[in-house]
Amino acid sequence: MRKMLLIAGLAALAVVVPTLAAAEVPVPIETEVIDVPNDDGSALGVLWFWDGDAGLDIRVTVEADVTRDELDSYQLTVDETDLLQRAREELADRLGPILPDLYEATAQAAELQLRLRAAESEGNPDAASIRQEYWQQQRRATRLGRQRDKLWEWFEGRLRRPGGDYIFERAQTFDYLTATLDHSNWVPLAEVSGIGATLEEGVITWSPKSEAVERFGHHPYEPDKVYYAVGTYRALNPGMLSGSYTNEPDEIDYTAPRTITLNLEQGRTYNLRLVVERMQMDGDEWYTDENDRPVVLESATFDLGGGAPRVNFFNGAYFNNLIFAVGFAVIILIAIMLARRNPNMFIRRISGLEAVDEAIGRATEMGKPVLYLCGLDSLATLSTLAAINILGRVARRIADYDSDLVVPNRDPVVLTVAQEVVREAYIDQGRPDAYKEDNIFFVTDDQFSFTATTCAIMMRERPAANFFMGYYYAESLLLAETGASTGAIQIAGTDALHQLPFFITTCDYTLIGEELYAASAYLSREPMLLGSLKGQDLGKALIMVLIIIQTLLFAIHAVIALSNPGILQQSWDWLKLLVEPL
Amino acid sequence: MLFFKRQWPIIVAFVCGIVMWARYYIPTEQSQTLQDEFVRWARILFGFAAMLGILSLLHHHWNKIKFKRPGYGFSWITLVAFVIMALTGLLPISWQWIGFAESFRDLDGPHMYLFEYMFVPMQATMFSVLAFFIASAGFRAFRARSVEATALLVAGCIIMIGRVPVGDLITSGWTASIGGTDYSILPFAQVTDWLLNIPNAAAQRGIILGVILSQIAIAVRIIFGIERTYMGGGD
Amino acid sequence: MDFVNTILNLDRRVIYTIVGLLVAIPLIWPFSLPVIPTPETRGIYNAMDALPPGSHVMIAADFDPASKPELLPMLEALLAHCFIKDLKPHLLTLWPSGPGLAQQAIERQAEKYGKESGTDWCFLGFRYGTVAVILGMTSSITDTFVTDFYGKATSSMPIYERVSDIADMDYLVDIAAGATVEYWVVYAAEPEGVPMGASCTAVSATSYYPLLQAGQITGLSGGMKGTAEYEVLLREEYGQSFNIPTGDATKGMDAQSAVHVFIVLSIIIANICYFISLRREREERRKA
Amino acid sequence: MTIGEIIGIWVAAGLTLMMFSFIYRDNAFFKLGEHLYLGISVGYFVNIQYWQVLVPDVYRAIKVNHDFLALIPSILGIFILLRLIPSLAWLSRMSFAFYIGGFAGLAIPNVLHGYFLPQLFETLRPFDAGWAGNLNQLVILLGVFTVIIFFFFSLEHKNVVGGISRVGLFFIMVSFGASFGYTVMARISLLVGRFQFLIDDWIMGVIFRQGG
Repeated sequence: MRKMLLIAGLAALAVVVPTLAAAEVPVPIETEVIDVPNDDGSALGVLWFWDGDAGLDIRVTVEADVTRDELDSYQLTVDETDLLQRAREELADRLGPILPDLYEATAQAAELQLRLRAAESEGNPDAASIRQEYWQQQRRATRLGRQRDKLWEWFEGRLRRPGGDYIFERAQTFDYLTATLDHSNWVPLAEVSGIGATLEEGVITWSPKSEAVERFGHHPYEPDKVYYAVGTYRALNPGMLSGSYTNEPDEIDYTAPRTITLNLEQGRTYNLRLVVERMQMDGDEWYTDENDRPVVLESATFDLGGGAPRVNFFNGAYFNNLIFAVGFAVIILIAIMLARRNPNMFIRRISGLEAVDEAIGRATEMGKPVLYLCGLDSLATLSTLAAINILGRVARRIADYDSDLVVPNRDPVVLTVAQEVVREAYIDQGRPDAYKEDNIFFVTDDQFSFTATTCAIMMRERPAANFFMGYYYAESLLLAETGASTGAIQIAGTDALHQLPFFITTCDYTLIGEELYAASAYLSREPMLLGSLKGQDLGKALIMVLIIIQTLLFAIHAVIALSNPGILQQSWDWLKLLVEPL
Repeated sequence: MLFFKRQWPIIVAFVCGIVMWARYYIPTEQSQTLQDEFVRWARILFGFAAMLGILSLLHHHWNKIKFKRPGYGFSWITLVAFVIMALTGLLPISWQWIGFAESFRDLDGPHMYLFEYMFVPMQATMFSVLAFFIASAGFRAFRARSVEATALLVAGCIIMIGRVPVGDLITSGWTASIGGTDYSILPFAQVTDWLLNIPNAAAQRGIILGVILSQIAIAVRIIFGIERTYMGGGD
Repeated sequence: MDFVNTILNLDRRVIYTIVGLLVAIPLIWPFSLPVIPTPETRGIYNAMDALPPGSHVMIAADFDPASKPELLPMLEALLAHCFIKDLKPHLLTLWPSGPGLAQQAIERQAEKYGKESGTDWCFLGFRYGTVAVILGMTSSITDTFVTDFYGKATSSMPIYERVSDIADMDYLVDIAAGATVEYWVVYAAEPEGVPMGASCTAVSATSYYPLLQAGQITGLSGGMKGTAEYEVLLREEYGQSFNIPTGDATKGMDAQSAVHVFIVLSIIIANICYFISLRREREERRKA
Repeated sequence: MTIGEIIGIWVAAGLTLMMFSFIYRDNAFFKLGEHLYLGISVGYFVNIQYWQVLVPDVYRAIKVNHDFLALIPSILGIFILLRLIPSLAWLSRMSFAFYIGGFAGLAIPNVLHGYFLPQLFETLRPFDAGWAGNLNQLVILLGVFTVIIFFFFSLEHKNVVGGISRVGLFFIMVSFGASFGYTVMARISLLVGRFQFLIDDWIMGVIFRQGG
């Protein structure tokens, strides 16, 4: 499937035509321009091969022939030009009195900061007064800066159209692009996706990030070939092209950027060429002249042919993801459906649940109460629901035995549900008389006060068994430790992974993570819980099968490795298609 | 009306869920915009959802005061603290007259002052109290009751020693020379590293794979309208 | 009462006092145990150190004052490392109570190394939504954080001239007190192919080892010890030339060690006593 | 040190001690501190909410960017707040359905791609790490397999399966032990942090006026 898509994405195959052959520059022996597969139609892939290694001194740039049609989408209407002009003038008028003050305050604050730092490191006694002055200037600068920002906000609000179109930016892009195309219609394509690319003075240099090349994409027929994706080019500041560029802010406090990044247009055909240059070297680095620019010794250009970025409607790289996602979803939905028909699906015994009966039995023997907590979370948490389900079962056993069940609560909603469940359990067992509503009560909603009160109950009433089910936070330790010191049998069950260690060391039995859900599904027989548990089991079975296959292959490999060393690699290549995240 | 109360949210969840799921496999620009817009909306919604928590807490304390429930005096403290903290940040006035910086955003503004000298110490202390309780539980409750608890305690103690400088110190002197190479007799640091990188990573990976399956199960249940707890009770 | 019973029924207050003293004494009279960096922490340090000057690093300070001693020094060390190496940190937080500490840290470090907001660094502040925020930034940082923490429009900042989304970052670090590392890996680092490091509280350190194992994160710093290791690495290399004082986490390591030793000993002693008393009980029962 | 800082440190130290008083037992000072903390934190969140959400995402989007689509989530957001009024609470379901449903859809492919597949890939990768590395890889394979068996509910834990799941439980216990050790470490770090404040900033810095 993936291969098919890649083939479909292949756009053009060009024969190399060296237009300016120079002996010193390596000549690419084969080049191609393709549409990048699996992308949003914003990039072209360029691919070329040298005969051997090109060497460190070679600089490669991909350039595109950008036509003036591209300017159309940035052209301002007469009204818009007028609006921009007026907004600019008004902004300049209003900013005029502020800006000189602002620049002065900023400069002074910067200078004072330097003086302050010097004074502080010397231990100069003037430091305090300098600090005072510095803060004064800093505050003045902040205040003026805020006024300026407000004005800019006003300006932007006036020039922005719904949908994000900002006239100011569009006008600027138009100017930049016009100037750039006046200079030359061959524009360097920037941003080599997936590869650490930097653009300096219109030249791309790239260094593959770790594994990025491997991950990015491969040639459809020859997987070892890697292409470079080019999707954007930069329009240069007109001032930079004419040499008059300065970094100074203009009359409306705007510093014009050096470049503006533009996207290749979808569906438009671009002619590309490759510029190969040999640079003067300085050791392992390119030699740079006094203007900090590298020196080109030789150069040559090669036509690559044309190509149009085309949109793709399915990302083939995610095919395995789709298989897993749909597969799991279907399994879970079917399992829930089956559980609706047959609520007696098999779930293994949960050994913690057997300990429940033993603990209750002991409480009865000793004539002491049983304490049950549903956790500290609200009813929206899965483990709280599970705790309530288990509470029903515990209440039923206790109703049989005639001991007291004490349930302090932190959440008022959980409280009402807990009362309901316990009452029902007592009625079911034919003991409505033994139900004491006062024993299931609300304590307080704050974490540590709830804990303190519950601990006090444990110390005072000395229950023979404590149950901690549901979700717990840091208070788990306090509860379980106090319980252990009273000598009660303690059974805990939570999916709060960080609290589990404390329960395991202080309780006699602990339901770990998913065991709590399983126990709840086991007792409630609710199709949703049961089915989803079964569905997850099937997912786990799949993982286990994969692990077993891989282990067997490892064993086989170890035995027959000498006769056929490639066997593991082959099987892995096959499995990789399924599990490799691309 | 009942349709809007019951079925409509399920339809909304289904449509949103399926669309956001399917768009993952479609690489077009429009599909990306769709996700961006959803994500932006969700961000604003999250903001309001967080406000819900704040409002219900204030509501709770207000009620406590109104009906003079036990401990309502403390609720006054909460409300007054809230009002002061909120106003110091929201009021667009200059604070210089009481010696603060002009705006709350500055580090020496009144809002950040309260943050630094009240919020930070109280929140930081809240959980540090547990250090005392852990030490006392070490004496009173951490018992090797079963094989599992023993394994846990032993691993825990190795990590506790191996992950602080004292672990390197107490074992650095104890070496045995085998074939000319010095081997540490109690290489706490190495054992700790191994425990964390191999058995711990294996167990965590097993747990993670299970947790991911249950996350997917819940997501599927929500999308197909089987799981409805997020809707709350009522009709 | 004999020794065994004394231990088993030791008053809480005795233990509290011992713990209090074991923390306080090393802080007043430190004995400076050597902190030896682990490969996990080196994983973050080396990745950061290998970045060329001018690289962009995104640092998420997803913690609140409750984990201040463990993670705030880490944030400061990372920021200092960035400024020393001329990297450009983009700081943000996904925790509503995070901005206060992050603001303190970045302003302190920026002032020390004389770096400008908007050019050398950017403090984006906080937005609600965790996953929504991360996903938003994978498509555009300046659209997700329209303004930075100080209310300034990000789109006009020089620092965002060359970078637009997370894929343009050269390294990600999440300093997390909760489960945000997972979200950063799932929604940012993996799909965008950006290397990432994680610094977390000790509580959640163990759950991230599978990520480290699988190479999904380059390094992992757990709790105050990890932070101390980072401080030590930074000081070893740049301490002299940049006048970096001993970090708070490094200073705390003596007290940490002392209490750890006490707790481990107490567990061992208490368990021995527990088994002795169990045997005694059994013997008494046999006699009776 | 300014007067403000000195007062601040005294207040912070007082509050720290107030919170520590919980060690003795639950008392009025602790409750006072707890409620004060609650109020302060809620006041702080309201500010964050206002400056970091409402202003940039709603106010700025509409006023400056003329992006009127931002009104829809704002209305849905107000629906969420209606949960506090019982008769209108059902409106909030619309908003919850929107984002909970959407995130459920987002989560499935993303979690598979970012977490599930990489972890599975790493588990199944052929061994090529030398003798010790391969042995470790085997241990990991064994660990993952047995842990999954432990959490597998369709087979009774008897005989072979029982044995395997017990091995899995052992792996889990080692991992929990590690997490236990680390949790202890975390709590103590916090205590050390508080003592650093009390000793360095308060006692040494303010009471004895040493250092800075």
